Amino acid sequence: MIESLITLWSGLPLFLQLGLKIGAIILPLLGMVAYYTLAERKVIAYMHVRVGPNRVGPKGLLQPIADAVKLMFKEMIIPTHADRYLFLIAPVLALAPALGAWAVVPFTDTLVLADIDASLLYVLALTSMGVYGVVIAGWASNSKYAFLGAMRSAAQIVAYEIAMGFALVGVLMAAGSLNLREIVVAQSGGIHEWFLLPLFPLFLVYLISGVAETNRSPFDVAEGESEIVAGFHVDYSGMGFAVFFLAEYANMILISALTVIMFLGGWHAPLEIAPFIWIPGIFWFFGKLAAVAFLFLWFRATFPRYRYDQIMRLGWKVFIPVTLVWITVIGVAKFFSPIGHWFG
Amino acid sequence: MTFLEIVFYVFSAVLVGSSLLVVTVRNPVRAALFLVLAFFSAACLWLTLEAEFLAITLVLVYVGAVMVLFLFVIMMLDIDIAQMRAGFANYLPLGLIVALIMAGELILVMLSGEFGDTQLPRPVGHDADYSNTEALGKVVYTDYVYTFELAAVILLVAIIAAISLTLRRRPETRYQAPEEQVKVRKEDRIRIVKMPPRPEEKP
Amino acid sequence: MSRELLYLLIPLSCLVAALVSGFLGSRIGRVGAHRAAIGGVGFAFVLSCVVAWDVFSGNHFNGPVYTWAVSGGTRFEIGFLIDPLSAVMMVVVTFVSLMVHIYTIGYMAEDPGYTRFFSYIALFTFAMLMLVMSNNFLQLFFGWEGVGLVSYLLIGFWYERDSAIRANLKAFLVNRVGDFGFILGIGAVLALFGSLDYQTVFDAAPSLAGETTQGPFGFEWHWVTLICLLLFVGAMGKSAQVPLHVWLPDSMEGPTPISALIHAATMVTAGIFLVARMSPLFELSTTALSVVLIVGALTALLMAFVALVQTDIKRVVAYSTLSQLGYMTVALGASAYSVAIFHLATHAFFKALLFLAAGSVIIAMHHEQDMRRMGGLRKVMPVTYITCVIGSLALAGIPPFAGFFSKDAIIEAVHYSSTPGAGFAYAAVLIGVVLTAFYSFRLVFMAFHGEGRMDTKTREHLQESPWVVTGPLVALAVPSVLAGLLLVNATMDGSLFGSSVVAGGVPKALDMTAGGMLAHAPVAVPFWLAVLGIVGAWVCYLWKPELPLKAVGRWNGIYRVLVKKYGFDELYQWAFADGARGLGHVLSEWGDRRLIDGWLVNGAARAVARTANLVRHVQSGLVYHYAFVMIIGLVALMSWFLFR
Amino acid sequence: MIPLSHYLIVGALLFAISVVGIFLNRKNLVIILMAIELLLLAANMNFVAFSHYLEDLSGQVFVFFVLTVAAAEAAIGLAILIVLFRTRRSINVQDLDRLKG
Repeated sequence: MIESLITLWSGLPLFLQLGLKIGAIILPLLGMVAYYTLAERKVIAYMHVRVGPNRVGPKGLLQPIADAVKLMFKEMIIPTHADRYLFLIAPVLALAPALGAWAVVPFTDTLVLADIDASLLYVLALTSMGVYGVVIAGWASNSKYAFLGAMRSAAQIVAYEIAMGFALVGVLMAAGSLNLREIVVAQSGGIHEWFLLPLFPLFLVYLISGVAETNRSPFDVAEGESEIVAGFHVDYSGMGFAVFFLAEYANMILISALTVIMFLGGWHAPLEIAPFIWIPGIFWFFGKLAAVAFLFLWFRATFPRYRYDQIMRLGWKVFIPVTLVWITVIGVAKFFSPIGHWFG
Repeated sequence: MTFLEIVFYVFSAVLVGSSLLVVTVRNPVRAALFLVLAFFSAACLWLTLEAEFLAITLVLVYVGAVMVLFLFVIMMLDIDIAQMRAGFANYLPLGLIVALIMAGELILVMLSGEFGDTQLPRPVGHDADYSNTEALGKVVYTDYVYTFELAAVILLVAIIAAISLTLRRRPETRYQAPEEQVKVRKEDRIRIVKMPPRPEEKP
Repeated sequence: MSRELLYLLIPLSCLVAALVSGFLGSRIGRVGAHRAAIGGVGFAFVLSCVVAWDVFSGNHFNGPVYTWAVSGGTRFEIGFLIDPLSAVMMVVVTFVSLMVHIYTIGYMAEDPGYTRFFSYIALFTFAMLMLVMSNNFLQLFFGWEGVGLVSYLLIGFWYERDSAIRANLKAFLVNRVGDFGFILGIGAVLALFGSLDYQTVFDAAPSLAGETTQGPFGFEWHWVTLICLLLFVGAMGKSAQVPLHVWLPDSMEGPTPISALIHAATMVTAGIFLVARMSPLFELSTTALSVVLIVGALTALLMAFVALVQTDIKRVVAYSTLSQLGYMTVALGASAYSVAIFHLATHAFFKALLFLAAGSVIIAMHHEQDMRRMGGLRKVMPVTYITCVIGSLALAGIPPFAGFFSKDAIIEAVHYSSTPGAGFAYAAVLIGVVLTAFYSFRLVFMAFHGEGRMDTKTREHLQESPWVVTGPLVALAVPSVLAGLLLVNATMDGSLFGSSVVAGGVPKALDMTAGGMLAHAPVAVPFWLAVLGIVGAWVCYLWKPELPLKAVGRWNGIYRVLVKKYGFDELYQWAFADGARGLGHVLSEWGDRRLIDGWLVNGAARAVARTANLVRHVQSGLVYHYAFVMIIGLVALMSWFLFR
Repeated sequence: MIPLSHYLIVGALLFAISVVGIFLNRKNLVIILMAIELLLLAANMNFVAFSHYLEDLSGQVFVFFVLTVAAAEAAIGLAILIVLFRTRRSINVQDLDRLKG
């Protein structure tokens, strides 16, 4: 049975193999996004001491499906003086990098679509492209609210991308590799070997920057309802809006996954002892992912929104210096071998 | 036609086409976006040349940073597109002639036979465990270390230059100074004057 | 005491005296200054006598005492050559200098520049000693320029006077002409011999006598002739030979003591000394000797004529000095170097005497120098009168005074000389004898005899000069009488100067002794010529005083020529001063203002402005124009690279 | 297989296109800057291609530095552009003739 499946697989043409692999990653991912939205509503509701969606399906479990269907069937309005093509392409540009980055994410030691050499750089490159969707959407809408939102969002993303990149530089210095899989391998051996501890400042910076990158609360001035209605996608409706929505949540999950890989030991069990190592690595991976993803929701429910200048100050004047200092610390620590092993 | 050739020709076509559009479209925002596309295609072409690090860096630096900056500037500035396009056709003949001569000469050189498959055969690709990043890093940090430092200095200078150029102090803007507010004492704000209940009457 | 130290002390004591009286003059006062100067120079005189005695005992010296620099293998040294020639010069210089110092106390008593004057003359003595004691050309040149400098300073001593400033400038400029030739000569010596040391040069000279060089105007020049002529140009400047004599009469603007010291006894004889010193070189060149002879003869004759018509008492003496320097030069040209030095020595004594006597007269006359306002002074100034007559007799060549021997020896030497031009020179010196006697006694008769022609106020104040003035007069009168008698035998038989000068040329004439000459004198032509001159002067100025005026009336043209001194000054004024000014004007107007300023400087600026005016349209200021040009240039470069 | 000359021709075309771009958009400073970026990309293209075919990493190092310099240039260029716009309310190159001598 298994042999015949393997034979069948290897008999397929290359592009079909690739397509199937991509599908195998994308489709569950989209499912995750869908139910992440439901989880958000539920979690926040419980924090607000409410129930949340509970009408569609048992316990409201079909709510995301209903939302999707509704959005698909709604008319997509294109404003009169909008730049038509850009208006249409913007949501795609927002979603594509969020999905594309998954190509190099190692779920386990072997389960990775493309185990490429510079996968960390690849991730950085793709996440940096997320800003195009926002900017183009805001500009193409030909609306002041959308444009202002896009500008805010773009500036914010560019600012936090730098801090994020520096945090990742610290990680790659500690791991001695640009390959995500090797970064995880460098953290094997238990929770004390995870980069969480030696790179704790970078972990904080990365996590917070991740929140800011995805324009999530409390850094969601780009779509601040009370200020500029809904930011860059104020003129989007129907599928356009749905794709932006997808992109945002896919990005959140991606950031969570990357946090797990960079700082939380990936698929490794927290302790390399009996009960923990019985559980397969992929469960550990997704468990940690879920925990980090929960943080995003928790933040949203807890913190008040930052003012825009505070956001920029935090990014430029706090995070970037912190990361720079810690990169120096890592360099010095790696140079002096007695504590160097801890840094990978 | 191998997969590699398909990739090459497709991305080359996209590259040339998008760069043509960069210089001809009316709207500067679109031009910038086509430039992004051009960079992206170029990065893909570089991947076929086993320059993964540079390809990704190109995307990271240009697509992720420089072009965002361009877009920002274009969008923020209130540019009169119509005025910018005036005289577009006037220089077209001269530009075309110059470009054709240049391209013709260059291609003449390229096709002269010096760079064909027989003279300079494509090298056999490296194994899977070859790391372009590592190899490049070794060269950059050994043979070209001073040049590398120089590049770092250039970037630093560019940062300082860009900041100092665009830094604008607005004297009319009012700021809060919380630390000053906190430091305020009672004596600074009010003065208690002791005085008799009535002014003394003049004799 | 080693000899070097002894020699070194002689000039250095003068230098120290000069520095002390010059720099400390205001501190030590007038008396201190003249004591310092006289002490220094007197010490030098005593030491010079010791050295002279030592030298004539047979101890010559030649060697360096200090190496100043070595450049390209050539050594530049301070060195001394002490032989009879330099010993004689040293004694003469220091003796006359000492006398002048003493005399100055009286002469300059009321002058505000008293200490400065002593400093100058002590410095002069130092420079002159360096000149005569030198054993190489460089030190010679140092001393040469040193005396020139001090001469300049002293002629312009009364710098408030316009005429003094002009005179010292003239002296300096004319000397510059001579020095130019002199330094070229030194350069030629260095080029030919590779050394500046006398002995080296003299030793090498005979073997290099045949060397020739491509001189100016395409002529082949003998090196030695060239060197001698160039050096002689320097000597002409210093010793005031025609045509570079013009500075000396004017230098009478200086105080009388320096006229005695510098312009009679010492500095002007530097040229004579130079030629005598260089006699081994001059002997190798008949051409040079001939030039020397003719120049000397011309000077002796022409200047004697001018002396006839001068009315200024000092100028008469000055022109007689020029004439006598001509005699010395004639002797040099006739190869009778020792005779020239002999005359130099005797002349130094009696000419200094005459100058100082003239100075004494001038003091008495309250600085009135015109002889036409004098007369009858012999009654009030007996000492001055007697010494002046002695000096004049010596100058006129009346036996047995000093001048007789030396001048007679010169005349004899010329008579027997075989140098080309000797015949003319012989005639010139014979005529000169008459003239010398005439103008000498013209001075004596006009100043001391006859009726006083001065105004009454001056007449009432006439008195003999103080002892500091008359003392030197007496002291100088003694050698003026005796020097010839004492030295003539040694000079004539060659024992005086020995090998320090070449004794060639006139062997026969030099077989004379003092007795022989005295015995021969009454039957010789020169003696009677001198007597004729004296009698002529007596006739013209005492017996029939109206005669000169008649002569002037009859030969007015000649008189005017003489009064104008043959027009040398006017010629130089016209040719050099006005010529240079005119040339300068032309150059400044056409060369500088039109060509350089107008055409090159402003023209260049104008050209740039015009070109820029055209070209600046290329600079549109539009960046894309520049970019286009760059791109088109790139295309052109590529095309050239591809299709060449 | 793809010969080196094909890569080079792509580079040459890019170069020529960017030159045309400078000519055509002579008024718009932003587009000119973009054309210059394209120009540098063309050069980088050749560097990378030669580096691969000659198996010498120096070419890629060069590209690395060119990228650095180009990024710096873009940053400063845009900064100047912004200052320019702030003071003159225009980025029309034809208005920028202060360089005129």
